[in-house]
Amino acid sequence: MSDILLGARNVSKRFPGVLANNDVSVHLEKGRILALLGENGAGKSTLVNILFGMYRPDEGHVIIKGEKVDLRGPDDAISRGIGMVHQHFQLVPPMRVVENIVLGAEPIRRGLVDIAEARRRVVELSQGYGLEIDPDAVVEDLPVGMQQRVEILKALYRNADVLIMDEPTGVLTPQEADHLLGVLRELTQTGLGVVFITHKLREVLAVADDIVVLRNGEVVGQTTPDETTESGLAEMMVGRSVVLRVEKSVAEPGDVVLKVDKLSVEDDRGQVALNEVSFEVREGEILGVAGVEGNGQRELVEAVTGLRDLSSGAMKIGADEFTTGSVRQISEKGVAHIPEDREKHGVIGVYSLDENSVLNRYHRKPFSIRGLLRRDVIKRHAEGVVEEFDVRTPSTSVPVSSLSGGNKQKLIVGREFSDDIKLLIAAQPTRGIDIGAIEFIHRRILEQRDKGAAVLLVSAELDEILGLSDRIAVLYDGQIMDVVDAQEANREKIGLLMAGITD
Amino acid sequence: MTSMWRRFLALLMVFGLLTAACGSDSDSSSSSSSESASSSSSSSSAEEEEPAEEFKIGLVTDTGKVDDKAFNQSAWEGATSGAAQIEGATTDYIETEESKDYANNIQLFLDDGASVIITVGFGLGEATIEAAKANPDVLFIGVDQFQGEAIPNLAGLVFEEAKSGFLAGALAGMLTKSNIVGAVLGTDLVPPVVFFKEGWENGARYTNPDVQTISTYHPGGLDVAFGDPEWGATTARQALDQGADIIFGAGGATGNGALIEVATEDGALCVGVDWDQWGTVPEAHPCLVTSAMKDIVKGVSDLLVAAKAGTLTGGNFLGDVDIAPYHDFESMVTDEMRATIEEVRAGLADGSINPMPE
Amino acid sequence: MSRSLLRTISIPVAAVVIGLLIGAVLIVTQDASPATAYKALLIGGAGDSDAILRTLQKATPLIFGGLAVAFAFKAGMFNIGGQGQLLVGAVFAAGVGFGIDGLPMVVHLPAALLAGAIAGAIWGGIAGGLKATTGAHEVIVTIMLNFVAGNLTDWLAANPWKDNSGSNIVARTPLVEDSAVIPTLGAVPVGFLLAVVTAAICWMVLERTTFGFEVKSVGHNRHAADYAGIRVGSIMAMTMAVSGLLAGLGGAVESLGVDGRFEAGVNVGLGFEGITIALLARANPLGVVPAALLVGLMEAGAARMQFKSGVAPELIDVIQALILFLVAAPIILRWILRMRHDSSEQVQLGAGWGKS
Amino acid sequence: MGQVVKLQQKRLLYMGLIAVLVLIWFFYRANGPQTTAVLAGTVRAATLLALGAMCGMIGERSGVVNIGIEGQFLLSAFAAFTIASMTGSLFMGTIAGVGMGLLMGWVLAGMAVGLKVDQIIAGTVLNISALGLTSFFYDRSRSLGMGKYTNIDLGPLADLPLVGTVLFSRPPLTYLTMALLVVVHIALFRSVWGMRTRAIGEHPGAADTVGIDVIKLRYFNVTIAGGLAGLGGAYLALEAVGTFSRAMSGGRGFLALAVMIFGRRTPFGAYAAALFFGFTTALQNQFQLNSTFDIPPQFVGMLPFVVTIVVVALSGLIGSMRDPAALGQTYEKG
Repeated sequence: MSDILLGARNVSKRFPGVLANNDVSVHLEKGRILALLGENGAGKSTLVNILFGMYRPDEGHVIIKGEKVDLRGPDDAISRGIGMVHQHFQLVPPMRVVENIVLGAEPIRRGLVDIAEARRRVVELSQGYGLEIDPDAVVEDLPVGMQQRVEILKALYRNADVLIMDEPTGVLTPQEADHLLGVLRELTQTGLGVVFITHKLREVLAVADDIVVLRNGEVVGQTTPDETTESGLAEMMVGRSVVLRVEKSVAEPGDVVLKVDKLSVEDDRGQVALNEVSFEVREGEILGVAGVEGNGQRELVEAVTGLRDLSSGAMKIGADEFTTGSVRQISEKGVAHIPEDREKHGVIGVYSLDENSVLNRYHRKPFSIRGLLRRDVIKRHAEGVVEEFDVRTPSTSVPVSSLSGGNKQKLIVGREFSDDIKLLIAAQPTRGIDIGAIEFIHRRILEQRDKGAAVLLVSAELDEILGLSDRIAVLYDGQIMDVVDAQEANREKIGLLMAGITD
Repeated sequence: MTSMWRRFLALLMVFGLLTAACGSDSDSSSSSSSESASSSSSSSSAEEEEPAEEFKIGLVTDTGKVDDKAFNQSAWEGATSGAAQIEGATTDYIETEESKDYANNIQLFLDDGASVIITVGFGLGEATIEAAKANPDVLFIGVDQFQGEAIPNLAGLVFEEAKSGFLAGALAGMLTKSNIVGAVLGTDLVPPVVFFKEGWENGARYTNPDVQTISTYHPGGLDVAFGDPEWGATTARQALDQGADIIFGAGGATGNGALIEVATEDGALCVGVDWDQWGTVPEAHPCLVTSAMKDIVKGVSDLLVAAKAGTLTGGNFLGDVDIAPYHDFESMVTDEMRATIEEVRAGLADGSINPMPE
Repeated sequence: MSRSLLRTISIPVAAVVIGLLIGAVLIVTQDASPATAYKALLIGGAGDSDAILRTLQKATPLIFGGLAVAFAFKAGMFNIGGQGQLLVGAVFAAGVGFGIDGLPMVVHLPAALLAGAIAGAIWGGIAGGLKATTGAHEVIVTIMLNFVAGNLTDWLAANPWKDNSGSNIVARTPLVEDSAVIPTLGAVPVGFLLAVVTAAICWMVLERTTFGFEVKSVGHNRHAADYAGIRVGSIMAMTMAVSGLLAGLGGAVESLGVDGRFEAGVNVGLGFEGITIALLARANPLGVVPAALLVGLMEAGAARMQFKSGVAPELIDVIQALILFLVAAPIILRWILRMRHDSSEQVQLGAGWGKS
Repeated sequence: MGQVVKLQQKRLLYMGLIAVLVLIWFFYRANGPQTTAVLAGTVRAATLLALGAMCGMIGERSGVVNIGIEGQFLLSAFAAFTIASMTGSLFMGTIAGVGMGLLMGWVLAGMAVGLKVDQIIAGTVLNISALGLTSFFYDRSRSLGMGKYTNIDLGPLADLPLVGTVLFSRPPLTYLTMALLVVVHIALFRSVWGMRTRAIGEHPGAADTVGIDVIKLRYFNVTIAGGLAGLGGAYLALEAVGTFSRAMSGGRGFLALAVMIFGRRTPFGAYAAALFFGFTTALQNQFQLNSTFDIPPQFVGMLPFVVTIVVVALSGLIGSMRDPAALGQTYEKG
């Protein structure tokens, strides 16, 4: 008991309509790494937010250093030595590294922030732990890996005894991820405890001392890496045996559908995001684009779908050439687009399923004639999509915001697949949805390929890329490092390319 | 749902009760309160013993308030002072919120059986003419309303602002030491302001050929030109900073802002407008040497007495224009200056001096 | 359906009732009787056919102004420039109204209305176009354009288009030709009917057309609209132009139907009241009509209220502010009325000066 | 990379500053009194805009848009005037003005932060309420018997040519405003409060995770900022004008917003922008005083507003300015 650095005892937490945590108990001991494993929606985030004082448990309590505590907020948790690195970095982008690290616990001299002292402490800390960083760099100019380092330093600056890492490797190359796992391992040597949240089985087995698996808000298993295997963990996570590999036939590529030639694009801040990228996608094949996020994938998808202007180069869809972006012209060529951020781009939350089912087709017959919408036709269409793509909803008249992430995604996929498509651009098509929905969407994408569509699949999940693609292009720093055949690809090879290393 | 509606109904009932409770005596209170609005200022006190035939005087302001320290207020004071000379007279006013309501507000007095209706400002000119034509039994007095064709029951009280401005300018021309006089004005969209300005500049040049006149109109639209004292003050200061030592502030709150600003400058003088602003802008006492007046109070009061006597005829009545007393600055105005002013006054009266040549 | 309708109107109705109650307290502080005052207000606004005519006349520009603001709301934009758009609409409608003669009414009146509408559309379109091309925030630009429009229309009325007939010294245009005057049917001005029809058309456009779908999509989620192939910039520019058109039409109806001409300074503040109306109507074009009627009635009756009870007409402004406050913050009313939460209650503009 | 741009911008700034000073010297040699008058008018017109801009800036830096500055000016001017005339003390009036500003700031915070009313609507409510309340309660018989704040000469500095009149012979609230520019600058960019304020405007979630109470800080900031607008109202009634009149703020609260944006939400930038707009006003007055052009005043009067539109459009095009990321958004925990 007294060795427990951080723990939850019989914790339950309810949200309207959901029991997010049900009688959950976990504990972390000094110098150990506890992995919390579970699908999206299994209750990991809720549990972590309770441990960090963001939520209050409805029942049960949190234990810190062997004592029952009633956390009043994150500041309370921080002052008790809990540090957290959030999945979405909690950094203020236009502020400097040193300011971000000391924010909320600033050294003060004569009433003002003592930046010199802050800088001194940050340098001392970063050297002490071997986490080198330029304290005066502006955070938004830093690569993602460095931003994560700032987050870790932020926790260490506050004398954290426990580091909670929420999905820390999603934004890293496999090599960077391995490095991070090494860093965490080293940190535990100094007595630090780490809570490591992930849905990646491989990492769990590689780094954890203890493993807790959550499903539907409950603890469904406690184990250690020695006692289990990847498939064992997967079964615990999902509650049934799962096929980890997607079954697929051999591709039969046809004519070139999408041809991208020396394409250059700028990002929102006017920096070069894609630098003379060239590739092509053929009928009946899936070209996977791998890479650590932020290396130009988003800009690539936006350029190809017409959301972003090209700064130079050309692209051809079928026989038509495009140089300036026009979403509508491109989509009229039979291009479907599953957007990366479904809340931001894919749906309009206050709109009904009806309206969302024609979000980018409302202007066409039969949904409207001479500028007038035909509500009845739209409704029938929506009902068809809901039926065919198994969207769980009480009615098509309810606002889409009431659906779960997986159902929203199925609606989007259904909408995009309801036409004959020549080219499918799928960006992170399974992000943040449950395994059942993932399998469903994967099957549908393969179906489209087999029907002869060309598919450009962009994903940060290397497993997804490796599982679905026929060929794999790796983006690094706005350039394609290489395009490899899926048969010749493996995790290590792609990982090196993702880090920008070529032989 | 039900609990919500219960609450809602309760609220409605509270409101209804309130209405009912006060409503029982609503008729009496309506008349008494309308009287209370007027009795405070009317003459009802003195000759109440003999309830002679009622002589209701109604006043409709231009957009603005009856205590605006400007022409609405002077017309109102004229109405009350006229009423004081008339047995059984009552006065009441309506403040116009929006210029589209002129006709409606006149109609309210007509419905109330008013004997005389005073409308203030040239903006009401048209509405007044229409009402006068439609109601030949009621007398109308239109302040600042020039009558193109005479209507028997409508008297237009008009003023030659240029003469008033000329007199003030003539005094300023003699008082200035720097030979620079400034004017901070409402807007050139309103002709009386232009007349004041032209008269002021010509008057100053009449007594002082070397004088430099610097004048500025408010640059904004009609909706802000008379209500921007900050601009008036800043502009007055700008004129002072480049040597002006007498400033004429003409344009409602905008002009008043100028006067108050000049008051903070040692040795500088200011000139008010419309009526003796000594009484309305006490903040300007340190500088207020005089005001370019048009005597609306006397004009309205005289016309009311004439109306009661049955001698009021249609057409235009020229009200008095003059400059106000010098108050604290009596000693500053020398006998020589006074003589010149008298000379100018006479010249303006007999037409030998034209305040606005061209 | 009726249930949701009840819910929709319960907030504004409650706001009005509470606003009037607080107004009653203010009346008491002025040593007057609320019953007398409100009775006079009601009679002044709806007591006879003249009063009703006045109320409808007052409500007409409020409907147009409210529609202008509400329409822009739908695309997530805030048109605070109704005043300027109304002024240019009023002056150009009057310009066509008096400047051309010899046309039959069926040509002249629509032409004059159109002139006002187009002037308003251009004035609003400037703000929308700048927003779409440079990211200049429409709130700042429309505020500035209000000042510019005030000066411009004053100058037109005082100089090139001034009425030089007779003894006129006022900065105003000549009366419009009879063929450009909007008639009145009994107690109902045709301009009011036009406003009601316009409100219905606005509703139709927003709910039943692809353009309306695009406008609302931009308003709800600009990024998703972009993804759906909607040209967000041009929709924003067009929305502001439509918004300006509505306000300009309001000005045109005012010149052609109420004043008979354009006169400097007589339309002060009319454009701003559209904001109150739109919020009271929760940005619903159909709700704009009753909201405008309510405010129009209060304004039409204010003078009688002062006449009968001595209460200053500014009380109406205070009550309006109170109602606006209560409608904008429905949580206060919910707390008072113990109503359940309804997320659709809050009007959100997605504020900020952002360019995205 | 960003450093180079910054250096270039700095160099440009200094060059511009020197050019302006040279121009001023040139004009001063040509016509001393007029140059002095125009510049003094410039500084004077800038004071209110600077106070309003600082109010808006503190709000926006913390993520809250405030378009109610106009109403805050007006109601604070009313309170300042009323109390000053009742007590006979300008100081008490100033305190009352600031107090009313704080109160209105708190109300705005209550609506926009607490009740999560759309921020633009909340500001509009303030504006409309202020106009109605001041008209309804204004008692015209009041006046400031003791006069308004007058100039205080700063010793021998006030006798210097040009700058003596323009900068060192000013009334007290103007000096206070200049001092506040420095104070707000230091507070915003050097103090703990400023760092946290900027953080909650950019990324309230991040601030929350390090234990900063976003809601509380926004409440505090919007309220304090209201105090600055309240000082602006007191300045308007007790120093600039010396009385109260209906709608006397005349749209300056909105101009202050434009000034704030043009000044990139920094106190000195805003002051520079305020001086620029003050200059356009003083210049158009001077054109009229000198009868320089024979253009109707209506057209000269458009100058400041047209310039604002051009500037706002241009600064959007150049893309030099970026809004705080969380501007206009309500913050919900978790």
